[in-house]
Amino acid sequence: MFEFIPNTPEDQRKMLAEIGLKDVQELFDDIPKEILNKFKPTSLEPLSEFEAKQLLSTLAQDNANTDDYVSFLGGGIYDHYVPSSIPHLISRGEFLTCYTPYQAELSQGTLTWMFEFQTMICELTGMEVANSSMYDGGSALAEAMLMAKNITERKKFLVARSINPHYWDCLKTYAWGAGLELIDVPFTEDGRLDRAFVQKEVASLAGLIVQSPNFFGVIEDLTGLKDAIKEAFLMVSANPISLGILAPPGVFGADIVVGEGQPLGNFQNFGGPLLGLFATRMSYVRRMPGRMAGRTVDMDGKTGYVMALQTREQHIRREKATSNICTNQALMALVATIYLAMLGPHGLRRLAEINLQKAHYLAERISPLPGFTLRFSGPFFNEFVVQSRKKPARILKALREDGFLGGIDLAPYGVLDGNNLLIAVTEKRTRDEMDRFVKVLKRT
Amino acid sequence: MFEFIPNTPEDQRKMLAEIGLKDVQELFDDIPKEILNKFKPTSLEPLSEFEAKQLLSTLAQDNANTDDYVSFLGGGIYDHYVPSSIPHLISRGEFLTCYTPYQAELSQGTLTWMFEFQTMICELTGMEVANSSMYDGGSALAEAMLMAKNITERKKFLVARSINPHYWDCLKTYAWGAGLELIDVPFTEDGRLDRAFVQKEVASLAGLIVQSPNFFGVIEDLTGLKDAIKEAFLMVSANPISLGILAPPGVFGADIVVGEGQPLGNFQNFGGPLLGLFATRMSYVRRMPGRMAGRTVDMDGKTGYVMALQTREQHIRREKATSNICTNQALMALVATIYLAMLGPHGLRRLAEINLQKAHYLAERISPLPGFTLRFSGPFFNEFVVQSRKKPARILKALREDGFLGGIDLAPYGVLDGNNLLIAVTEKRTRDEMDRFVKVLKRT
Amino acid sequence: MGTTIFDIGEEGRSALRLPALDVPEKNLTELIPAEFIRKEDAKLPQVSQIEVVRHYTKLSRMNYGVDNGIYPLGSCTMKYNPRINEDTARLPGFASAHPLQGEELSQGALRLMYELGEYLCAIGGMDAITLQPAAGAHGELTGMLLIKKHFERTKGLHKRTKILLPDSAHGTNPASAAICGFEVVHIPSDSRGLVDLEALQAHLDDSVTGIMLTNPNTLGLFETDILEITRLVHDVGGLVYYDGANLNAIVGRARPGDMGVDIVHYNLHKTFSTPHGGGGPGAGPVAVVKKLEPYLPVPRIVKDGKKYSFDYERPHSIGKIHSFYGNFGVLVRAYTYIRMLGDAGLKAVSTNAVLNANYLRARLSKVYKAPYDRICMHEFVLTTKGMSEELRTLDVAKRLIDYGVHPSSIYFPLIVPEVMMIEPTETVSKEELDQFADALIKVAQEMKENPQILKEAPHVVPVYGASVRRLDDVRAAKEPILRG
Amino acid sequence: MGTTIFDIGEEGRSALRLPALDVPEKNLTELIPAEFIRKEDAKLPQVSQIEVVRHYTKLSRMNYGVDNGIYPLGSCTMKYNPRINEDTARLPGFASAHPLQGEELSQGALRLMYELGEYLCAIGGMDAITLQPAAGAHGELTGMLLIKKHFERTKGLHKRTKILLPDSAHGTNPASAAICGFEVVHIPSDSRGLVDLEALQAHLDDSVTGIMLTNPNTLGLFETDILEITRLVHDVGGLVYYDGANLNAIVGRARPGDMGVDIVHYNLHKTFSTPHGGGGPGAGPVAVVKKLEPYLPVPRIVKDGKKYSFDYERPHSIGKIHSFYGNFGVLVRAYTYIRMLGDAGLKAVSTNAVLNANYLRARLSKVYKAPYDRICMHEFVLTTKGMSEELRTLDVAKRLIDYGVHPSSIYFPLIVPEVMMIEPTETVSKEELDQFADALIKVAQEMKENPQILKEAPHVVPVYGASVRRLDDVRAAKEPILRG
Ligand SMILES: Cc1ncc(COP(=O)(O)O)c(C=O)c1O
Ligand SMILES: Cc1ncc(COP(=O)(O)O)c(C=O)c1O
Repeated sequence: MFEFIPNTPEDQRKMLAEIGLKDVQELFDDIPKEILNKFKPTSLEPLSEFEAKQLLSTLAQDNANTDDYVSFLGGGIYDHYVPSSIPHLISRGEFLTCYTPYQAELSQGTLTWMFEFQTMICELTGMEVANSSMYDGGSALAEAMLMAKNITERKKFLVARSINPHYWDCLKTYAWGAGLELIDVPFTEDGRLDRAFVQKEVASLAGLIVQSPNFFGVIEDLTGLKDAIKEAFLMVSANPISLGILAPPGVFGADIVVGEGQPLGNFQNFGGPLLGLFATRMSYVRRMPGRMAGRTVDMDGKTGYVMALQTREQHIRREKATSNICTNQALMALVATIYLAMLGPHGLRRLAEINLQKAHYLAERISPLPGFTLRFSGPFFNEFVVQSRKKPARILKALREDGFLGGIDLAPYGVLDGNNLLIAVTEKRTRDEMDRFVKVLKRT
Repeated sequence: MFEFIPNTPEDQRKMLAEIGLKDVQELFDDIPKEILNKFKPTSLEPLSEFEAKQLLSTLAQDNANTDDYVSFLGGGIYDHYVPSSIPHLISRGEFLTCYTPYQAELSQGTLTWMFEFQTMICELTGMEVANSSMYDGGSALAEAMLMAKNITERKKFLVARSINPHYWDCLKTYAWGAGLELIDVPFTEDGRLDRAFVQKEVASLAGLIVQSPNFFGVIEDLTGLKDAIKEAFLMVSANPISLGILAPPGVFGADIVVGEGQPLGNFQNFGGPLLGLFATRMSYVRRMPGRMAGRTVDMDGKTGYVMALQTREQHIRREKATSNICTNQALMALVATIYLAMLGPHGLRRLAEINLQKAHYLAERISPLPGFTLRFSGPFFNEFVVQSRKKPARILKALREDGFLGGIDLAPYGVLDGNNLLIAVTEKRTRDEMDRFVKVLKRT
Repeated sequence: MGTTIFDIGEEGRSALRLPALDVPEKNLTELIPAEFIRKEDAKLPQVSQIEVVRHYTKLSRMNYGVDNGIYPLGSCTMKYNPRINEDTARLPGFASAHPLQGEELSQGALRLMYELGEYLCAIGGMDAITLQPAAGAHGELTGMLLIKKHFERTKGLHKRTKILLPDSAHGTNPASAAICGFEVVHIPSDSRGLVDLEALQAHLDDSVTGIMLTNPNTLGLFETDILEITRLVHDVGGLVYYDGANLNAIVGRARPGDMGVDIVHYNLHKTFSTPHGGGGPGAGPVAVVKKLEPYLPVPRIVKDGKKYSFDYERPHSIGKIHSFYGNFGVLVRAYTYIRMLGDAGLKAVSTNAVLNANYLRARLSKVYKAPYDRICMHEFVLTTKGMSEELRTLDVAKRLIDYGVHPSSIYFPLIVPEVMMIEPTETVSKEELDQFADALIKVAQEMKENPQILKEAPHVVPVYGASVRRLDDVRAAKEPILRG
Repeated sequence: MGTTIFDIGEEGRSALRLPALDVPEKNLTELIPAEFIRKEDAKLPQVSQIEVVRHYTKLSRMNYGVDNGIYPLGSCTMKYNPRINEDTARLPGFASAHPLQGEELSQGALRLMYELGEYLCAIGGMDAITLQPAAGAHGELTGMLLIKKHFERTKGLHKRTKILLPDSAHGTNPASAAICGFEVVHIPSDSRGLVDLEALQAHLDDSVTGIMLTNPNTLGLFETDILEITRLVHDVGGLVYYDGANLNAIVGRARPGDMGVDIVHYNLHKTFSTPHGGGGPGAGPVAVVKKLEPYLPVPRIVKDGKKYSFDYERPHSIGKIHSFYGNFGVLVRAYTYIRMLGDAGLKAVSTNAVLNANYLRARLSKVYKAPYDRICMHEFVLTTKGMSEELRTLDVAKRLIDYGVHPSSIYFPLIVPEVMMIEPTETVSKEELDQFADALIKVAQEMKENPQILKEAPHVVPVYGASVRRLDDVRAAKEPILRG
């Protein structure tokens, strides 16, 4: 018998008797014989838990990780410290093993934190309403685009070329699927959106998609953008940690704010599971994708929470739904909720400041090095692009040998000429690590 | 403010007002000034959780561990596999952060598993009653000795020299404290207790202390021992895993059975926390040390559990208590309970068989090697002594370089002449690991 | 109840000390233009660590999960989530790996993904796979994009605009198809609860891109005509998309690939035991037949000798549909599970999932009406229609809560009125099945004898059970309060 | 309720697959004589993994821990247990280290123990330490053995037979002393609740080995005469043992070593935040003044340059009192905690522990009788004596449960009738203190207005609260059922 399956042969015998069958094979009589006869197994033998653990440990050891390496990798996924309380709390079976809160009375825990999460995301982004998660930053941006298309009934989108190219790739896929037109907006020498370009393309525009801090770490100037594009949607993808010090997109008139929520207490997980953030104006709430919790009362008038505005969703609205999303990234949203609760307003601000200060410390030490220059002049948050004389691959190799994950070689993305390295600095990086990092750069 | 202390300056102000004080210093006015003035701090600066984690990780990396090394170490602590479910379940705050179940109605979880644990230990040992834990195998044995002294009102104890020398050291300390006489019983060439010696010392004997499998891994012959020592106490320390295949001490008439419960799903923890097992006859229950849960009913007649027979314990009986134990090793007993529930009767038996078979596989491959012989001829469970021509320290060093924790050098214990290595084999050791182990031995 | 973290705490508290700033601190406005700086802090909670732990511990206790008892949501496969999965997924080499650390430093992760892909292909009888989709619906969308790409490449897109969908389909199916601009055509079910072959044929022509088929379907019935269906669709040049949400019914003994399907998505959070996490994350890998392989999302994971790498050079790929490689942590869990089960275990899964469902069906169809009363697969539907004038299935579900068990799915599929859709999974014991059946039978009795108690259900009960009484959904819709 | 794991499952189920036996299997009787082989398997439960997880999840929900709310057990210091402690203790280098792997491969563990010893000595103002004792009582026993050794070495043991103990002492104190054969002499408390100096003096002569003193004592009062007491005891050649269970009151601002004590034990599971685990494990390190150092248990951890090692060569040592080095995993937790707090944090602990206790005392002494109504330290006592004819403190405690909070310690110390001993610790918020005080004040009112409700308490309540009604202790004592 298998540890995960309680039925014993005796149990099976009793159950078959109740059903009125002789053999479990009969349960599958509806499956055509041709199909059953073609079946081929995988040839995998069962493993004990111990053997499986050994196998998986071996695989895991075959990957670098940011416990063993000192990481300056960012590009959307950051090596922030995950407080111990978080994995402990989210591992509680009642959080981990429940599903979508279909039965509200048995799901007040989930519904309550969803409500908390929505509130926090509104606070961070300066928006009026947030959903309880999307798949990731990339698909959240794509969903924003689809929502803008649905509301504006237009198909033309401007996309800042300075957004994360991984998101840009996702946008392209979704846009092709939905028959939308994407126009790249170039960036200027300071690493920011070319506003003049935007001005020229406002006609019949569905929306403008911009990211701040952008892929290069540069903080975009969002002032006046909404005015410039008028009724077209201003969609901003933001790093939630940066919102500890940066003015929220909401104050610049953004219509939709999205972002990647991984930095909010989630592990890097080799890029998934992640957490798509999504917030908008209350006036668009019924056109918004994703699940939401809403506050209500029970039969005794006591406060409680339910899933709200489900009539937007696919299980009711089907092909007319605001989105096809069903299973989302709930557990990661719970992580973010606990993380933000732990930090509080002052903690989040200070965390953002520490990231900012440390990134500038490193940038200032790299920029005077011969063979290295800062690529952009615009203000940046916790990430910046360094242009190098030598090939990034060579530099990264040298760094790796000294125990550093040194940054991201931007060559494969084709957005920048020459040799460029994207370097991120979080609160985990110490001065000593940065000084050693600079020493290695000097040597190469 | 500190993350573990909620009070803000404002909270403090309000509370002081309620108390009628001006300053927190006044709370400490009862402490004589001479004392306060002598105070010297530790000079430790506070650390953030991240910094503490880094520091502790550095310390942890400075230790070998049986994930990174292939371990053949035993001698009371064994490298068995700990199923994942166990750390997950015992980490639930309701198990981890509660204390002794003083308020039974808020502690039915703890009291129920205590009751389950007691039942399981009775089943394993073949005894009638068990307590819910002692500190460790060594102190459990010492407590057995004290209990035998109290009941027999005698002071002379025979102690098999083949018991774990670490326990033997504990017995010596306790015996000296309590004014008891310990007489060592030698072992014969097969590694077992010299029964003839016992026969000669029966007069005015309080008890005989024996361990099986003993320190050398050899299974003692308990048959007829109780008859030989008559009303004196037969006290047996047993490895609980071995009881999957070995006849329980209870069937040989043991009066008290103790043991080290670490092998039952507990991590090795560099030797602590451990789990002292303790079981005896029902007729001695009121003289037994340690906490117990008992079954009863509530006001509605529903089954529930309470702490039973507390009148034996120090908080009521004070200097006349059966023991001074208060805080015990509850969480480790919960681990053992879950572990035994997971294995079940067949699993435990099979686990014991696997240990036995693998240990014999290795022993048979070592014994023909030139320069190595099995030290004892007696039957053994999952551990055995190998006598070597070369110094064990040299052999262990060679093994270590190949990634093995090769066994325990018995030289420091002074119980055996010559070069001796104690080698343990658990279900985690694969044939491949053992074959490689033997190759290294060959080379040395 | 109703208390949020915002209702707790005091100005100035915090639950986490940050590492000290060990570099010289500059004036903020030296680094960022003042107009970009936030004026007012986000209004986040201000709580100490113990308050955080207590609050979320308490919230968790207001939930019911698989760990708390039977959770027979039809179409959701709420099976046991082995704890070993959590531990393997949290190994630092997986949890703390960065997606852009390079192939050379990611061989373990790549190998895991490559091998998991192979296993899933073998399990499904398919040729190639992408692990990128983050959930079933995401997989469906990927599938629709693949179909679109196929017809774009084969120059059929101008006339092919429709997608066929049985009326018992899950809502994500039409919603996913709609994103790609396909026109959804619903195919009715026949009296057997299966695709009405005649109706299908009536819609089959060269305007059709294909069909989305859930099998076993959401009534828990195997589409016995599936070979005929796939043949018919192929005959008009269409493709067959197989929604594998219900794979638990056949895993280890039958393969979609052997049924003539072109695309199939797997729900790793259903069939392969990864936890549902309160709504996610999941993973919805999509496997295809050989001819569709060129269209799969980039990057693909390829193996060359002993080396694994990402392949981005796929000119006909639909592109990326996830920021990185999908829900990798979920993939680790599914990999662990598949390796532990092996072939014998996988087969035991479907055997016992189907056995358990039929046992419940046999017991419950004596009391409730089973619209399709025959051997079912891993799940089945019942209805309360006609059992009471005043009571609805909702009332039955809420009353079940009072018995300490979780209700089944209700009001889905849409084609059965007042439906309960019951999927026990293979990981519940016969005793738990009996407990659930006993409760449901008791409630049927109460429907007659004490309707009021159903209307007022759930009641607040200790240890397990509801933490509030029945909640007002209407109010939440009319005056939505969506943030604190 | 009442269900044990033995009531669950079926013959043949198991929750864990074992690794395959990959060596040739021999006949059992070839390896072990038949008469040593077990005839009948132990009757253990037979359950699948999900049944294990569900059962223990359910049991946990019938418990109340620090994570669930205020837990003001006097003398137990039920403070918050930081989760980081659990993670550091489970690092493989700690959790999976074998105690006999050798000094060379254990430098991290040795350094941790060495440094923790240094910190504890500094905190206590003492000279040397052993970390071996597994709990407070184990530390007491160690202390008694040290005293015995001291007088054995100084040839005083023949006449020195007594140990003095204030009547407010914890039960472990006399029990520990008794194991060493010391005669326990109880010293009464005076009207201040402190050691009666005259009574003490009356007992002081050269038959005395020393005194065991808890400070602050179990009434929550600082022994203001402590300098006088230690001097008097020293004057007759006795030693002073300081029970440091209540160190939380003074940590970071006053040190036992500065009070003239010779031996002190620490409870790491109280002052230093390690979790209580349902009753243990704890750790009870014992620190001493220089002259007693030679007697400390072996092995001691010593440092030579940068190398740490075990020192067994201590001819006058009392020997070993633990199989290995004590509850190492608990030491890791305490080390983590001390390093995170630093001096400022340690001082904040005592400040707020004492502040919280006094705040509660101020609020509650208006309603209950405070036998010693003055500024207290980290805890204080109240009595219900005289408040009701028919009700006892037990009833008050049980009724508190209905309000979702954990009662305080009751009926200890023995010298106050119908006592409640309340220790909130520094980790509860003012709001939680108020919630507790409000509940206790409400119960005082109910004592008058509705005594019956107290007698029937606790009632079974949802989410938190009792899972059974009041249990019959007497029956459990009369007819003990101690196993299933
Ligand atoms: C039949 C069916 N198809 C598709 C889905 C969508 O899967 P997901 O929720 O993972 O997006 C579901 C989910 O419940 C389903 O039951
Ligand atoms: C004052 C006092 N001394 C000693 C002890 C015994 O400590 P332990 O339970 O750790 O053995 C306690 C425990 O509660 C105590 O309160």
